[in-house]
Amino acid sequence: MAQLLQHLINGIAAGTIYALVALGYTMVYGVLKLINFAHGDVMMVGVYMGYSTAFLLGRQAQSTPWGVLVIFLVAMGGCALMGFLIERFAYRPLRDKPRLTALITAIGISFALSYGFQLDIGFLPGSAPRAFPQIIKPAQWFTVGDPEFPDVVLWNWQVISLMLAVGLMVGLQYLVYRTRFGRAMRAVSFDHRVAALMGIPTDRVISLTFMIGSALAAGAGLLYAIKDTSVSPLMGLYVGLKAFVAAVIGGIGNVPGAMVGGLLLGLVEEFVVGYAASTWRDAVAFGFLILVLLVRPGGLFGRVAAEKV
Amino acid sequence: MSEAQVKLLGERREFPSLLAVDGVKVSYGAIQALKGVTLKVGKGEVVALIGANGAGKTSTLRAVSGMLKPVGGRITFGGEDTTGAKAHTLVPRGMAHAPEGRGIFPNLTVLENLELGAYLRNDAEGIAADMEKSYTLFPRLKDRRKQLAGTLSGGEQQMLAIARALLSRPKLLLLDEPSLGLAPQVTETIFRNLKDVNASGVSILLVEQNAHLALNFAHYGYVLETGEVVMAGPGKALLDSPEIRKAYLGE
Amino acid sequence: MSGPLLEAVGVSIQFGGLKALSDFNLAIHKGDLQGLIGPNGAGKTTAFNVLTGVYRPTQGEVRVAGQRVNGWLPHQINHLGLARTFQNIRLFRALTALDNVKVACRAQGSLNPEGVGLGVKFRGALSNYRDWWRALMLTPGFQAEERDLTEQAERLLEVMGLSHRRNEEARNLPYGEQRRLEIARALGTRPKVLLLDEPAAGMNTREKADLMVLIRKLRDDFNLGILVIEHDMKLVMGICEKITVLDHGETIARGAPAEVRNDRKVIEAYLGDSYLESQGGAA
Amino acid sequence: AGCEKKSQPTPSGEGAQGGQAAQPATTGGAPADSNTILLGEVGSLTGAQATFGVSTRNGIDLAIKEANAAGGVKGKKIAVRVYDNQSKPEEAAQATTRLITQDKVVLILGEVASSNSLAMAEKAQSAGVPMITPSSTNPSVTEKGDYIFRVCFIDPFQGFVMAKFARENLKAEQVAILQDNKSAYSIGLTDVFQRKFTEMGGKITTLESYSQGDTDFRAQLTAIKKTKPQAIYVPGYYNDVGIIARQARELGLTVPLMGGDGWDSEKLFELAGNALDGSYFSNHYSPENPEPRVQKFIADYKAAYGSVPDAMAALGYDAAKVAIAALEKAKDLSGPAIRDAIGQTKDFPGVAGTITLDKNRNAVKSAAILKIGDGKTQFVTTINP
Amino acid sequence: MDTAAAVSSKPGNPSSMVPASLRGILPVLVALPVLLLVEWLLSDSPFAVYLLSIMGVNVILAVSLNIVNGMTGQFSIGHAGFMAVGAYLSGVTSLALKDVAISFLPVAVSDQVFLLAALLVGGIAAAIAGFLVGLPSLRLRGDYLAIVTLGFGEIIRVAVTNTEAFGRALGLSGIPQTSSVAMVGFWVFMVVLVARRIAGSSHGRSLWAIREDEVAAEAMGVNTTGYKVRAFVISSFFAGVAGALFAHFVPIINPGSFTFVKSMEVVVMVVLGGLGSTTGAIVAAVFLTLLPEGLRSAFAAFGSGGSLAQQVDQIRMPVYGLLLVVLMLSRPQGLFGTRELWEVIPRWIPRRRKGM
Ligand SMILES: Nc1ncnc2c1ncn2[C@@H]1O[C@H](COP(=O)(O)OP(=O)(O)OP(=O)(O)O)[C@@H](O)[C@H]1O
Ligand SMILES: Nc1ncnc2c1ncn2[C@@H]1O[C@H](COP(=O)(O)OP(=O)(O)OP(=O)(O)O)[C@@H](O)[C@H]1O
Ligand SMILES: [Mg+2]
Ligand SMILES: [Mg+2]
Repeated sequence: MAQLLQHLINGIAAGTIYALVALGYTMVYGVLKLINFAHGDVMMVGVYMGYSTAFLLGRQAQSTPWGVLVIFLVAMGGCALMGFLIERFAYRPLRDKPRLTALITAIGISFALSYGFQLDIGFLPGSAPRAFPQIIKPAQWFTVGDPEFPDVVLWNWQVISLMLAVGLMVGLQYLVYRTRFGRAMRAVSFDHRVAALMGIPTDRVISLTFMIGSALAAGAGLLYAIKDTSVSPLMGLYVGLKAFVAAVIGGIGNVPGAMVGGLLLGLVEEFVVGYAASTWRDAVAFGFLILVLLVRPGGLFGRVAAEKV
Repeated sequence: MSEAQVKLLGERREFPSLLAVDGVKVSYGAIQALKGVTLKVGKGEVVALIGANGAGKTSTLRAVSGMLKPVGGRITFGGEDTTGAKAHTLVPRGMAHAPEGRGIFPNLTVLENLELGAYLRNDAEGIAADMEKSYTLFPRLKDRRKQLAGTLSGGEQQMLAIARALLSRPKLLLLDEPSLGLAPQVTETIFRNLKDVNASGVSILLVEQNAHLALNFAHYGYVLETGEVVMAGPGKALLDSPEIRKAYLGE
Repeated sequence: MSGPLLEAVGVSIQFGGLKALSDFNLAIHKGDLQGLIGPNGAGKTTAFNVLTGVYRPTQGEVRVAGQRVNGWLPHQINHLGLARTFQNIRLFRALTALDNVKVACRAQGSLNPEGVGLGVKFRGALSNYRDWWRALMLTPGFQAEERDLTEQAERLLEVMGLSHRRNEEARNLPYGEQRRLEIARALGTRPKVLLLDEPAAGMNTREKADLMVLIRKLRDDFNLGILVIEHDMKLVMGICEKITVLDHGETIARGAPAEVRNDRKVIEAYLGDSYLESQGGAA
Repeated sequence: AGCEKKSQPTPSGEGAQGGQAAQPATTGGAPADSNTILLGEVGSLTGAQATFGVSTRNGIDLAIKEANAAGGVKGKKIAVRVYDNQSKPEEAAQATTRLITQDKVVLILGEVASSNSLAMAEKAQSAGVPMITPSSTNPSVTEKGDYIFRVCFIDPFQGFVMAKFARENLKAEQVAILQDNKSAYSIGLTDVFQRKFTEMGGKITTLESYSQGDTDFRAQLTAIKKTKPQAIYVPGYYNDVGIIARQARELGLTVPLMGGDGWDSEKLFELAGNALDGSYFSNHYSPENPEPRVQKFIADYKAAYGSVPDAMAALGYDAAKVAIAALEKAKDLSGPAIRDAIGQTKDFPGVAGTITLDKNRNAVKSAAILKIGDGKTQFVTTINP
Repeated sequence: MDTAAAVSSKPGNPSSMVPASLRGILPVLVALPVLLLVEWLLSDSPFAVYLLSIMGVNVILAVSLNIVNGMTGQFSIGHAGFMAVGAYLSGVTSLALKDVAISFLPVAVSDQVFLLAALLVGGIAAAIAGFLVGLPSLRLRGDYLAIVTLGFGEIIRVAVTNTEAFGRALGLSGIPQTSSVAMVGFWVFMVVLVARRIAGSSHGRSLWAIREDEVAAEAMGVNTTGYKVRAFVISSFFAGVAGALFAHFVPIINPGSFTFVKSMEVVVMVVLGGLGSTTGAIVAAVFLTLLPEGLRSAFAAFGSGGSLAQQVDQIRMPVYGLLLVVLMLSRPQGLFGTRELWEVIPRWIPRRRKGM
């Protein structure tokens, strides 16, 4: 029983991260219909930015509320800028070209970032993982059994991450469906040329969406690094992939879908490892994805676009 | 191509100038779609653009509304040079374009489509009033307010496109084949409504296959052939011209 | 067999709460030239979609060549002899005009046995793979077949007056020619019944006149049954022998052009009063 | 086993056909001038195992520099051409082939990961170029043929060492295992540990797996915790182990962890914080070893690369040293001569232990058991083969 | 006569001098001696052989993926999975048959016979997997199909990692190195021939039609699902063969070689070559295979001493990534668009003539 509870906590905590990364994926996909394969790597870069900031702040300052805020702001701002640049120079020129071409530039950027950060030249960190500082002092918020050697633990950052994720999801959902900017985003996503005829500054909308998506990636990445206490150049690769899977499970382009998809994926993986064979985790995760898609071809929350003949 | 080769029929009524297209050239890669089109639309004027398939009517509208960047020539709108300006910068200056193929947003509801038409406006009341007005123009849209625009019938989509264009309160309305796929009654209604719209001071540049309808409606008309204006004149004068009757009216 | 080639019996379809078509009946025989009209959103295109298998009817029955085809896939229905064009042109845009038609020709050429049951399916699959094999090995029979196809397709282009465009990509054709290419392509499947969805849309008056002649000619030369959706009354009234009028998914009138034209309900729902006036004036 | 039967005839067959195709036939690249001896190295400089590749490279680099400073070999300077294999076997095979045929190296220094070394060994063996792998511990690597050597012990030994230590020194009865399913090394150690530990009367409570590069191990650890083990054997690489340790403590799992040489890195302590205090791992060497050559190596390495050398660096250094010694000793620079010279390596004083190559071309060495405490390792004991 | 011209103007068809019954196999008859000659010429430069082999494998992968991604317009990014199936099953087959030889044949020939058998085993197994993966394409479109193919690829990889018979993480080693340039070349030749012949046949047209407009294709009587599945089957058969060849010259395979990164590499080749262009896929595959090696040579000019020289080999990969971006930006349609080499080159050379 205690174990079940612990698995539940772990699964939700892992799923939260998938969900957070998936939110950014989904945002970008939502407007550009582009699987932004570099998303995970942008996240990785964001974490390194946060890492350096924490390092510069020093041990004392980094774990004060202000320090944490600064770390998050620097990472998110830096990534927003990077997202802007990537969109501006690698995706925008290809906007009216076949969709796959932008996918290739995304892959190129992903390679450049993930391999580039393995170099040991200049400011680049080299391939070894680094321990990410505990900027949020871990505290047990709930335990079952002996508090020294608890059977079940719930940590403060687990709750904080989840609340942040839910908050972000609600905020994004509001942004997309209730604001003018959101309406513009959705218009741009269907046809940016016609959207421009409505007076929507499409370039700006797309840039902004990218910046939001990248900032989200950085934020998610920091929470991820706090949770798993390390940062490495390859961290973006698999989290990126899993987050993409989560987004698809939920219905890509759909904000609550990303959230639910992420949590489900986290839980499925947790329970496969906990109660079945841990070696089959990835296979089960993808099997779950395929199953969901076969039953609902547009993902859980997605709608297959009604195409009228 | 110089003006000299354009066959002019009749006298043009004077309108204060609003849009002037001067020798505009457009190409799609190797294909040159417009070889130098010159035309004018005055304030409050309705101008029709007719021509065979592929003559370049749509391309002209696209160049005017900023969807395409001309490779040559000049476009002035409301006294400003807008050659090559981005589409979204023209909307606040009073340009609205209901494009060919309608360009509705299929996964948004009818209502959201209409709201996007008023994207740059901030007067909630004005918008609400105009919204009501479009519902009286096209009652069908009111019934289908909540439906996804992509599942509307062809004609309904056309209505939506026009209504949406009007919601930005334009000075100049560019319409690309508004009667395409519409029931005769609806076509008639739309043109009647367009008359009212025009009467309220909106200029219209209209592209239409139905030359009869268009020239009857327009103050002035231009005939486009393979990317060039070959003939121009007041609507009625064009309608009476034997060449037009033969080429476009099948007589 | 003199039964109808295409028959709809009490067909209805519903999208969510919207009944797009209700109790729709229709019979097309060899040599028929019928019209289907109605206001925008009446359900005309939906009717085409149900007949051709794009949508599955919620009620009623569709029969093609005497076969009940509810739930069949569009290509299977097509193989029974039903072909169509689309309201929004759907050509294979990057293919040449000739290839557009050849795609359709081929599909008919290598017809597989239709039907259910494992045996049939298996034989179908086998013959499919044999077919591929022949293509890979360039067997003489296959080469002859390809030549045949090209000839067929070229004949069709000629009939539709598109021979001069044979090697141009479909997307580069002017609108009117695209419409005609769609018809040529549909004919490539060697249909018994042809459904045309607003074939004259986007054409000018003169082109429409040409199209009228063409449609009649197709019916005669190919011995087809034809059903046309069109908003141009001159065209519909000019060529159709029988017209069905839909409104809100319901059939509100049916009969010869003269009857329909004077039907009060049709005038109210669709034609409008001014139509009568203009008819008085022009015709 | 007897799998050399078929791979043997290939090179000799070709040799027969082309006569002496070896030296003058091809031109390829700018051959090293006659004053240098060119060695080749293939390493994972990018990809999942990059950190080991980099350590190894540094170790080799240091050894070469020392040798050159001391006058080189046979009066010639030594140079190394290093290629990256992105931690992929096909890239390793390609790079090896390139080293052999384009760069014409006389000897190849191999990889950390056994699967990559295996790919290299196939190529080196069939070309008749000797190869020394510093730290691939999978037994199958040197089974590829008589040109393939290694300067480290092999998985079965290391697995056995830890099983023995757990059973005899720690007196553990119940041990859980958490293995890296993506790494042959980890699976190899696991298999041996599991067998030996059970033979010695212990019990494996559960066997859980993760994949290299994972960062969340809570699911496995929660499952392990339920089985109440007295220790957990985690034969993985340090970059994962550091995180595993933290998460284990976080979940209230306080028993010691045990591991192998993959743990050895200064970075381990940074990653794990003090979560590994009281844990043990087996290693090729201990930096605490007071022997002057070891301390000198550590000092030089620190001076050159700014960190304490880990086992991979030490083994890279040793491999290069063994290679250099063999080159010196070999009667000429032909493959067979160098091969024979390497094969005769006996009681060679490496920084990671004294190296004697057995008839299977594996180093017979003792293993050190190190204990972690306060962000440092302490030498506990040596276990001999 | 118009039609005859149409047929012979189709590039890739042998001239009409050849009797119709021979046309099918003529290219093969011509190619075989050429391949054997190349094999003989290269017999003592193993690096060239290795490079040519890996290039050949990449060409097979790219051309075969192009059948699904380029011609049919489906979006598959799980090609490495099929490659893995082919590699492992052929590897296991060869390992099992290692000590067997056909006594009445020379060793080299006997080796090639066994190799061919192993390749077919790998190819057919992959084709079966392709059939299974093709099935969801009945229901899924676009990016959703893509992620499912990716998922299948990963599942295959996990399954392999957990199978004792496949050597788990260590993989299979000791597979006989029987692959030869001639054999690789033969399969390159086969896949190109098949791709070209499909493209030139009515089947190819049906695939194009599906790519252009599925609804219309279906309405015109094209069995879209059937065609999609068959495209998957053919494509994965060749991917399987490519994997099998790969296994026989590396000659060690492990799951790390078949990750989704590998799949992406193949997608990159296809898109860079121009979706739907067979020759484009070939050129892109060759180019992208040589690129890292070329960078290596270029960087090697820095010499082999000093720490920068040791770093340069790592700089290869980020540079490769950036080059992809630059290439795509400068030729967004891919090298050849949907055209083939011989349709493109005339456009490049006589620029002037058109105007006159
Ligand atoms: N996106 C495009 N790419 C390439 N060529 C184009 C494109 N759009 C139009 N063209 C070509 O430009 C020329 C003019 O086209 P345009 O659409 O302006 O004509 P139009 O008068 O509107 O014709 P229609 O009556 O068919 O709508 C035609 O030859 C057409 O083939
Ligand atoms: N897939 C669908 N989902 C929901 N509603 C649909 C769908 N397809 C059609 N409809 C609705 O069914 C009604 C009939 O549409 P249909 O396209 O058949 O009209 P139509 O008679 O062809 O009109 P038009 O002349 O304008 O083309 C419309 O109100 C449309 O909104
Ligand atoms: Mg137009
Ligand atoms: Mg319709």
